[in-house]
Amino acid sequence: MTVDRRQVLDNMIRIRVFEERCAELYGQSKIRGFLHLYIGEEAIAAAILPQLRSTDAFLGTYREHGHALIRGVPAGSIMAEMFGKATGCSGGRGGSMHLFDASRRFYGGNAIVGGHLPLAVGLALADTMANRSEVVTACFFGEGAMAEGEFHESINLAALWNLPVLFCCENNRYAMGTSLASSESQTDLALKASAYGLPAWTVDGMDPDAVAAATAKALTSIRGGGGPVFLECKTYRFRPHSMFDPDLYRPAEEVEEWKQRDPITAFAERLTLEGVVDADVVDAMWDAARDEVERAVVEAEAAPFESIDRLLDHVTTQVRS
Amino acid sequence: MTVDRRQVLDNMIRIRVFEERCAELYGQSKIRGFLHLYIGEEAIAAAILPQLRSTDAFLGTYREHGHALIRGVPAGSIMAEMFGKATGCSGGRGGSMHLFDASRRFYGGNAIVGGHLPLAVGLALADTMANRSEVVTACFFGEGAMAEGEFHESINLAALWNLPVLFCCENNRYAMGTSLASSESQTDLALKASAYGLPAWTVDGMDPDAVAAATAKALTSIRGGGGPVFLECKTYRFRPHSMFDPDLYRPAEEVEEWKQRDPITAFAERLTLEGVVDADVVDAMWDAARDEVERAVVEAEAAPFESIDRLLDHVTTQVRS
Amino acid sequence: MREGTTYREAMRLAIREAMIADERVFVMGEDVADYGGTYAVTMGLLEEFGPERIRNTPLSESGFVGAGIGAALGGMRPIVEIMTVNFSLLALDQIVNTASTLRHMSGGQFSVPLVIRMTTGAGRQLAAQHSHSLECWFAHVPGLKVVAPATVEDARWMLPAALADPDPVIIFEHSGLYPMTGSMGEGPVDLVSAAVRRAGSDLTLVASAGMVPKALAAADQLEMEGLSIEVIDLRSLRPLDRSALQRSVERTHRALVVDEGWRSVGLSAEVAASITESCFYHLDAPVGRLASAEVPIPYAKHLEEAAIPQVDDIVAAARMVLGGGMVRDGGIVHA
Amino acid sequence: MREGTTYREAMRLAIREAMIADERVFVMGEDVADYGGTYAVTMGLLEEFGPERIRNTPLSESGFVGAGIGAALGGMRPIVEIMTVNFSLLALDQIVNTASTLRHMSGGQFSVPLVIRMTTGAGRQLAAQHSHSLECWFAHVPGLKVVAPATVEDARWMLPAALADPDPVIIFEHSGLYPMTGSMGEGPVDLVSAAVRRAGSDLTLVASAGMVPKALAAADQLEMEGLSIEVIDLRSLRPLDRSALQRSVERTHRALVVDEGWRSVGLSAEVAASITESCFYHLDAPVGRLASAEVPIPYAKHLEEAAIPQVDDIVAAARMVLGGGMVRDGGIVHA
Ligand SMILES: Cc1ncc(C[n+]2csc(CCOP(=O)(O)OP(=O)(O)O)c2C)c(N)n1
Ligand SMILES: Cc1ncc(C[n+]2csc(CCOP(=O)(O)OP(=O)(O)O)c2C)c(N)n1
Ligand SMILES: [Mg+2]
Ligand SMILES: [Mg+2]
Repeated sequence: MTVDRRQVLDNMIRIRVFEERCAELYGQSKIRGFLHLYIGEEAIAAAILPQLRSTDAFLGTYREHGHALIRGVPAGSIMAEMFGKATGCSGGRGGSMHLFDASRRFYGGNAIVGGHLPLAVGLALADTMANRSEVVTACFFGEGAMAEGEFHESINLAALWNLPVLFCCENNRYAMGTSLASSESQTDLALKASAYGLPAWTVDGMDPDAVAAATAKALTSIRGGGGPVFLECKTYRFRPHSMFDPDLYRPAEEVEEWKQRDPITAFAERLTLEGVVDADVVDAMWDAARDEVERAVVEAEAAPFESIDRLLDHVTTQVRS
Repeated sequence: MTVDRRQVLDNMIRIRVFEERCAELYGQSKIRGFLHLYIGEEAIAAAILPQLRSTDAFLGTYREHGHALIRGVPAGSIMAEMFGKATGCSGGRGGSMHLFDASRRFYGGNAIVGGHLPLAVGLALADTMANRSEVVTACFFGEGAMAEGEFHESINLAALWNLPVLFCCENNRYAMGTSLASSESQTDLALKASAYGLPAWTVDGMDPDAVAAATAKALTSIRGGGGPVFLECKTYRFRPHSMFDPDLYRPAEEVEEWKQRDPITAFAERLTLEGVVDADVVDAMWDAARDEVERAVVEAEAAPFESIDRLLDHVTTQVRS
Repeated sequence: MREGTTYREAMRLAIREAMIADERVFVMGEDVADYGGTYAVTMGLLEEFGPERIRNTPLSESGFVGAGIGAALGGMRPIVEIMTVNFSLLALDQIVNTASTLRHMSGGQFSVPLVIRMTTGAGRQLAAQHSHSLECWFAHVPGLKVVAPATVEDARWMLPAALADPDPVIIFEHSGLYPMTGSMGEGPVDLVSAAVRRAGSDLTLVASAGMVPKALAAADQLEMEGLSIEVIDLRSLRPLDRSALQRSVERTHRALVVDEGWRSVGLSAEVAASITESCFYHLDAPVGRLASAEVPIPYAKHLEEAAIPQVDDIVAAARMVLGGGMVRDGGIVHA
Repeated sequence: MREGTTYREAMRLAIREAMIADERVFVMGEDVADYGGTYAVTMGLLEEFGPERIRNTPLSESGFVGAGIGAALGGMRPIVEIMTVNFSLLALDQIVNTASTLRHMSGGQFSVPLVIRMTTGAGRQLAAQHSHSLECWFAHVPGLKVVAPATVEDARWMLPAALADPDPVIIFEHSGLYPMTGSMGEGPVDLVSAAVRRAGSDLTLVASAGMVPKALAAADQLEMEGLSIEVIDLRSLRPLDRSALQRSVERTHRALVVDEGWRSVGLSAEVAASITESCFYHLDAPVGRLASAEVPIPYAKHLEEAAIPQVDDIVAAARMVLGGGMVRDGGIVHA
């Protein structure tokens, strides 16, 4: 599958605009709880998600607004969720860390680091056992998750059973304030993953073209029955871990250096140089993204809160009468 | 450190005789609960444990009679433990799977597969932080444990913090009825371990000389501050997993083939050929081992049961008055 | 000819029937295949259904329980076997943080139709790490359903009911009950109601799983003293059938709860509290609790037996409640 | 000048003092170092004690908790920080199968002088996977000691007592209490007794951790109606100070237990059962239980607040108990 590079740029812009607005809304107490921004890392979701089919399954972490958006969850329903509204994509129960959309095979939004990896194995197992051919389960996680036992158990199961899983590691170099080097005895993550006997590659996660190309190769292999693939995307988060993080653990210069490599700026320049877009097109993208987000905010504002009478709904399937 | 090869042979014989008697005693209901025999795997404990110092720490699995014996726990107190007697090395509370001996830094006997690996990391950390130099923590586990998340987390911690741990994998090819190939996507276990960035070697676990040599090298490196080493010893258990196992999952011929490689027979032959021992010496070893075990049985038989009034002892440190 | 089936066979029959009826059903766990299951429940099923559907897993409790959740989300009907509740401690993140929360967190979009079977209980001299009775932990968690078959009939029929349920159901099989024989009955059974296993009018004895046969034996013994004991088998630990307890105690005015788990903050506390709440003005004595001594289960046979409620202990505790007294707090040390 | 210290600062001071006093003491956990601790409890300690003793760990709860047990066995006095009780589900095997059993299984040869600190509680819109109150699970397990500081004084002094204890001690810090200010007192404090935080004669309100300030606020409100409410802070969840509860309820004849955990098979059940056992013939009404609604904690603020006992709910439930009625079973839905 070839990706539409203009669409990839547009995807990145949409995520950026959406999340910058989220940060503002957090400041205004419209959004509460934990809020983890993806700003700086957009190239990954923007280049991978368009290559997934609607029949594929997708799982993300608590840093998943961007993924939800590109997977097609309407901005308004994501925003409503973060406002805690009944019309949110999780009925107001989940918030920022737990966006879900069954109609898009989007299985969340998980706030336990590594906790969704076994689910990915199971979803791929179900697809395999039900002979749903060429279906892939894509599972995104941070490099911090790789130290967890659940990573080890899951990737072994997937490789052992040759399951169609794309393991996508978003290596932004920190797990909260813990650097990769203080977390993993082996910092070459693709090498580490390859010890499980599956193809494992590293790409520059700031470069959407590189991410898209590696993904295309991985998906072809997985869809063809080649079993799971591990893809490390090297990236960086420009913002603190969450809105609570004082960001004391990394030098300001390091953050600045990485910001110089802003994937949106760089990719827009590249596409402009190549004549794929021009300044007007890019401006229009920003404008459209702002429109989309403002409409989402208006929608979220206007949406109703869930009735407290329904507090006990959705615990088990039987709804209270 | 050089090992005394005669002692290694003697060690193997002592374990074998002890455990064959255990099997009989199980048949007579003197020993109950789970009983996991090490028969066939003796070369490993016999060649490694003599190289440990009394200051080193040791941790084993539920298949640890041999290890306890060679570590120096008196046969009588192990036997009494399995008889459930008050004089047992765990006061009758532990049984076969939970032999302990604080005076010998023998930290058990653990019945949760992989559960003792984090303890090994912690013990080595304590030795390091307390500047007890040249002290090693030796931790034995089966190949089945390597699929557990606790393995992954522990070996990463040990390698990351450069701790003095000898990870000794007793790869007997089965975890209960599950073969290595149906458990690990990567069946080359040393390769798998090396991905954590520590030295990882494989040796023939049926050959005490090979085990001893690799161990000596590993211990020198660890004591010298080189960090943890992973040692895979390829072996085979001649008996079913436990006394409950119908042993349906492996062909009888496979078991027979391995029995042809009985480490005791082979090593006795080698030492005889090399003139290190002769038939009389070997016979005397068997006799002495039988004596030792019979004395242990008599001692265990004669020992008292714990009073039921002391049921609640040892739950927390405060003893009931 | 249905008499004489064992609890183990009933369980196996239930699995087999479910697998024949619905190809989405499969079994996954450690040594369920070639080994035939640690407790031989799945013995023979590999030959019939093959390794895809009788699926052996590596030792990775968190991984394969989570994979079961994922497979359930993906449309399958997995039966995940955790060898024993002791090892489920490695999988609790998946069970509590994922299986029990997904429906709610997603605003009702996702069901997790997963069945987890595991053995529980002590009594076989397996010592502290292999003898837990932690049903109470699971019974605490909203989003889970928790059942404990204590009869051959429930061993036969709870599984199909669990598989038909759209939510995660945990089935606790007591390892001591596998050889027990009895009638399988005709089914179906529900997963929510308690059962009166023996009617009586002087005292309500509440038990579950491995304690049910002991409670029945104690009731027989007390009958010889002219006492009429009602025995209630909880069957479902979540939800608890509180009205069945209430109905019984309103008649008998006295209750004793027997639990193989530890006493403090365990199942017996909830049953006692619930009965007291609903029957306070009917009670002639405080609800008694007889639970395991608060000690990691020791290996030695006499110590293990002393730690776990035995028939004689139940008889003694019942007499205490009938005398209006309080069953001694803390572990009972047996004569 | 000791007034006005926060619970967070008190905790930090306690850690710092312990580390100065005993070089065997060290802190280990996720982001305790450069980040300063998720809740900023260890902020600044890295600079003072260095990375060996303020030891950052990878994300591997089972691994580093087990390493803490091992280090304790090896003679150190580790303070292991698990960020929140939610993640402790990944470490329960180590805590329950190892830390709590080692002493017993070894016939008393080994102690595990380990302190585990973790935060608990909801109230910050962190949703279902970050809002558990699972203290009751730990309080069920023999071999563990479990405490929950609800005051600045206990935040300051429970840690040294825990470090002096030869057995594993779990300290539950309520995340909502960190900014609370108060007096640290002079210490020491014990780890076994409950404290009467407010004397009264009409009703005993029992609470722990984050529910203590709410219970006190409710008591103040009820006082304006002329009702005299005694508030007991459990402090220690294992062992429970059953005699303190008994002494109070023998005087007040009525009790209400307030718990942030779920109701069924939770801490409130044990407290209610225990009080009923010891005070049955003194009680004028069934012991009331007010606990969180049986639902994974939802994100939306109004739903989360509705799920957790609030001051008004406590007031209403207290009136109910004082009227001799039963506090409604199951989750309370707030007006
Ligand atoms: C099991 C678990 N432990 C700890 C946490 C707290 N926590 C939340 S995010 C995070 C860092 C994760 O880092 P990484 O996997 O690299 O993802 P990133 O946030 O960098 O995208 C931590 C420690 C958690 N949510 N789950
Ligand atoms: C966590 C856990 N899961 C399952 C078991 C049951 N069990 C006991 S031994 C064993 C096999 C372990 O195999 P391996 O590690 O290879 O050691 P071996 O028995 O071959 O020496 C299993 C599955 C257990 N004790 N602990
Ligand atoms: Mg990261
Ligand atoms: Mg093995």
